[in-house]
Amino acid sequence: MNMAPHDTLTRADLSHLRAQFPILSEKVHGKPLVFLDSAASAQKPDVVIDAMSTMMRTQYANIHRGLHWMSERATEAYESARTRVGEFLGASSREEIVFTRNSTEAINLVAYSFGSLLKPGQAVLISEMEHHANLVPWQMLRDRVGIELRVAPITDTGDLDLEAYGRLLSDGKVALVAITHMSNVLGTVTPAEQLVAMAHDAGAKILLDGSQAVVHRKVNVAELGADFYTFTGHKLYGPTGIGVLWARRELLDAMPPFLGGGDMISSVTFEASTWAPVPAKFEAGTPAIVEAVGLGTAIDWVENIGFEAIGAHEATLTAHALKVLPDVPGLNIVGRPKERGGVVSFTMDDVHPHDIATLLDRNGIAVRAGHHCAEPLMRRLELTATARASFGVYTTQAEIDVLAQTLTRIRSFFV
Amino acid sequence: MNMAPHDTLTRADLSHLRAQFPILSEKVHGKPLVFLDSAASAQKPDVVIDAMSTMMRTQYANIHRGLHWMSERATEAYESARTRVGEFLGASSREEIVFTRNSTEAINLVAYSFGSLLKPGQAVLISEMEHHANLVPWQMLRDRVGIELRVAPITDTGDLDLEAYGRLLSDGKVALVAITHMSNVLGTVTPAEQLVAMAHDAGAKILLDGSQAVVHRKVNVAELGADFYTFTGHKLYGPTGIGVLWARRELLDAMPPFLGGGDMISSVTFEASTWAPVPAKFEAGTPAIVEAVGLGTAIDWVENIGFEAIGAHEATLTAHALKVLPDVPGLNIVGRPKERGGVVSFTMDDVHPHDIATLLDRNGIAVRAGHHCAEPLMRRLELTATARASFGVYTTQAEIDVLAQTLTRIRSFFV
Amino acid sequence: MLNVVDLYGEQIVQRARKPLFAGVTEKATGTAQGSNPMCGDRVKLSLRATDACIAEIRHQTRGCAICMASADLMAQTVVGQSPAKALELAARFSNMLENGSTEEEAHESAVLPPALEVFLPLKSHRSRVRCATLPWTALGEALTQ
Amino acid sequence: MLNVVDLYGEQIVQRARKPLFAGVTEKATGTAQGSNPMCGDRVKLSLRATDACIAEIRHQTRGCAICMASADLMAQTVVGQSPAKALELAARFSNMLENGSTEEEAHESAVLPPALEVFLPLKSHRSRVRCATLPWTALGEALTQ
Ligand SMILES: Cc1ncc(COP(=O)(O)O)c(C=O)c1O
Ligand SMILES: Cc1ncc(COP(=O)(O)O)c(C=O)c1O
Repeated sequence: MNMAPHDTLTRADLSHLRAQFPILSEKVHGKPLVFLDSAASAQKPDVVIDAMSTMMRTQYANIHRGLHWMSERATEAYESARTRVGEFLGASSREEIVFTRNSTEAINLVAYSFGSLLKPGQAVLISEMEHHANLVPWQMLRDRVGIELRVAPITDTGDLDLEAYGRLLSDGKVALVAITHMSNVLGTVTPAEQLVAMAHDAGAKILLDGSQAVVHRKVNVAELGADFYTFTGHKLYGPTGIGVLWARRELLDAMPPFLGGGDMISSVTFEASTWAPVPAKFEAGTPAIVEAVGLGTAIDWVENIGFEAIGAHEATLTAHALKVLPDVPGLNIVGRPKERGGVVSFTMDDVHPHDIATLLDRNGIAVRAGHHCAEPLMRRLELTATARASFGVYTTQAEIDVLAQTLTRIRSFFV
Repeated sequence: MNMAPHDTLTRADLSHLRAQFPILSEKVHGKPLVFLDSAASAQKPDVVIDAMSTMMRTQYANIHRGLHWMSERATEAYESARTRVGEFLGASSREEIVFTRNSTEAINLVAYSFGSLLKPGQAVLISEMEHHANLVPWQMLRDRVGIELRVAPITDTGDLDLEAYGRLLSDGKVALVAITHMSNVLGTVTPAEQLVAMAHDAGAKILLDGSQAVVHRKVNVAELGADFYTFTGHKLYGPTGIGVLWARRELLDAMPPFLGGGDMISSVTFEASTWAPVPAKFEAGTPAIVEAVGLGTAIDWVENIGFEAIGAHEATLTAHALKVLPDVPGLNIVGRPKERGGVVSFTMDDVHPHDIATLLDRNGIAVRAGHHCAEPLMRRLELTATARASFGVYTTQAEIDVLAQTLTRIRSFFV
Repeated sequence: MLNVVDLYGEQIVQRARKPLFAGVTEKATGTAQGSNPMCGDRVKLSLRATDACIAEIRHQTRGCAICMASADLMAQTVVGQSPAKALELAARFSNMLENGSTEEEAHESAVLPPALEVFLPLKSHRSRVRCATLPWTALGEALTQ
Repeated sequence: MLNVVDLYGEQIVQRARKPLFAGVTEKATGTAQGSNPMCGDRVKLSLRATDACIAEIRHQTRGCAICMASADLMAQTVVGQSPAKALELAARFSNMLENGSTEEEAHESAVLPPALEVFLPLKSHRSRVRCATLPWTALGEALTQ
């Protein structure tokens, strides 16, 4: 990939870009794959796959503590992935980056470790549109520690209800806000700076679940002013098995470790152990070495395209989808938030989302259908399921047109 | 790899086998790589690397809940890796296999989840030769829950002291024994069946840390009679980022979940959630999909060679090492256990293990030096560090000879 | 052209649109509710049966076409049969969809009423199998109360 | 032939074998202990100093050759220097080994006493850098008590 960053992706850029994703030339049920399920997990460009293979073929060993060449090279590769992630998020130091398996583990780490510092009488505030990953860990914390779990409602357009958010913060009992930076169902991009400022005014720390957001826009944790930020490698064109927790250094320093084992200790006796400095304190055992290196490569790849170009491309796609999909008879777009990323949920009268997904699949088109790991949000929307099309940097307008045409045929098949 | 299982590896088998590990033809400091650090992490055969690449190139999507072809194929691949692991361990059902990041996380999962069912007055019994991964989580549990942590001593040969083990079990307070199946420092293979029987007689459950053992011998959890068994993919010629917890179904059923998030729930409201059946209950969020598939491939590869052949090969190597290394002036073998796997720790008079490792590395030979994440064992041995050579299925006698010769030169350089 | 293959056959689409056995059984001897929290499919069954015969069976289904049609074709299949026979069919139906790997194998191994064969193509859409088996799971419950 | 390159030069091996500054300083004004739990290296330092001058400095080191030689060459380098100068050397030494990527760069950027240049090859063995800097960390502590 030697495309210079510029503002939007030309047709030539796009086909150059698509050529880097081997899977996009696969056929499904005899039809060309139209992959509109990137919000669940993105496809991987050649460079990421190659970086992982090359490491395993030429420079692999366990990291840290190894005094030999292979181990030193692997350690360097792993640690420089950490540096890349730190730069990517605008962290003030690379030590603020903790590698986890995924976003889910990153949030659970905070719920266990930071959560163990909370006391009954304190509260954690989430929102009505959270992914289960940013909901269930807080329920489990509530049941473990006896804190209160508060839920900020959303408006009918699918935006966070800021007034209610403010009210829920006002008694000063909220110790931590944990809210998504972008909804995986509605596409809503939440007003993160404002949420941070209001949380801090109320004396609360704030975690932003960036699993969807980092894919679509430049995130800078320093500018956001957040306290915790999480994301997951596989949605950012990177490997499975690797995720990221960013947290302010002083919070990481104050938090007790989460998992115990090798590499997270400073010294161990049977009586007691002392902990290694962060981030090692939070990375017990052999990490996902090759996957971290793959994620570093994915970030290089994404930044080489540039978020101006990615953002512009995805905004064009989303606008196009919001223009053509409502022309499909019986189709209803779910959520009309003020600011949104490349995710569009919809339902169709007389056709269940599962039937939509299966029939689209029969025509080569991959979308997701169900509750999208956001059951409480579904209940709020009075739906049991939606179909969801989500876009990646490789998605084309033509693919969205094929989606709309096929949906029209599916609908006429059923009524 | 189309080698039929047979009893030992011929020279031709071995060179065929080595040819499948691209990294083994790399040079280090201008010398051919002699990789004697497999106990820290094994190298990966072509088939494993290719299985991962191929999946990312042709059949990748997020798993579960996806109704489209790519997702169904990926789910199938992931779930059939689970089936393979279940067969590999002799589990009574595939649902008893939980994928984790590594052994460390598997043990922590038990410490958090099973551990939360323990009460002050109960005890966990470990041994003096545990890896930190099977020690620190129990210390943390002790400090969280108020249980007692007991430590079974080892004998001077590096075997578990069975009499003391029996005594420590005798008051019936031990709820869980957690002991290694093979020491990563001494090579000791513990008498697992006996440990299991004694634990059960005393009313305790037993976890075996199989991180080292599964690499060297056929393990069958049903025959062992154990309650929990853990291992880690990267030592078994598989990828990083994937590990395994096996546990009896009824234990998994009784244990509360560890991490909360997507895929581990049956239904979620803001008030409460209900859990999915095992193993999903313990696999929150997007798992290491590609890595699980890589591990399945590694297991196929290992079983195709067969543990008779692997065991015989490694026994020959170990016997050879134990014959030639003591001829190196000033060299002391650490531990002379009754039964051992392909791991040999040693020290040299007048040369610190770190200097040994660095000088071996300068000559292309990778060994590990340090406390090997087993500080309390080092203290028991009255050492601060050892050097450790460990063997994989690709190791040759000639490599061990090169090690011995180079050690002799290093020693004469220092005295 | 829309590629629907044989998965959404005439029968399935018809029954999903206009179920013949929708509703509630009066004086029911057994009722059950099955639901799949993953997608929100829900089947409420009510039936009146003696040891010898299921005299009436009705369902209220909220779900996808597969689930709806399966509930309706199930009702049609088991009405008039003995509960024992119905339970046997339930087991055979699940077995047909969940095991065996090719449609051929399944055809051979399971002797099913021809009306239910419309679900065979589901075998290559494993993620949808539960949609079709849900009504049968509920039937098992309603009959063994 | 044993490939030792320049990492274990004459100086390092000699000093590791026969340190010239081993022992304990009488009437010490500062003492410190540095240890690296990762490998068990341990340096005990004792020194007698005024604001103007480190009059005597001794170490008891248990560790690898690099650590031992570093402690000894450090003692030789700082004895007679002012504490301020010694602290500056400590910072420069760590900086030389921990930053910069080529030996050339390091040579240029840091003006170090030639006796300490024997440690430069460590730059390509990052995992061993701490062995060499440990005595200097202890020195910092002993001087700022
Ligand atoms: C005996 C033993 N237990 C546990 C572990 C931890 O394995 P991992 O780091 O993959 O979690 C190791 C490997 O270092 C080991 O040798
Ligand atoms: C908003 C949001 N949060 C969290 C997650 C969980 O990500 P992972 O499954 O990789 O942990 C997802 C992805 O499904 C998501 O969309």
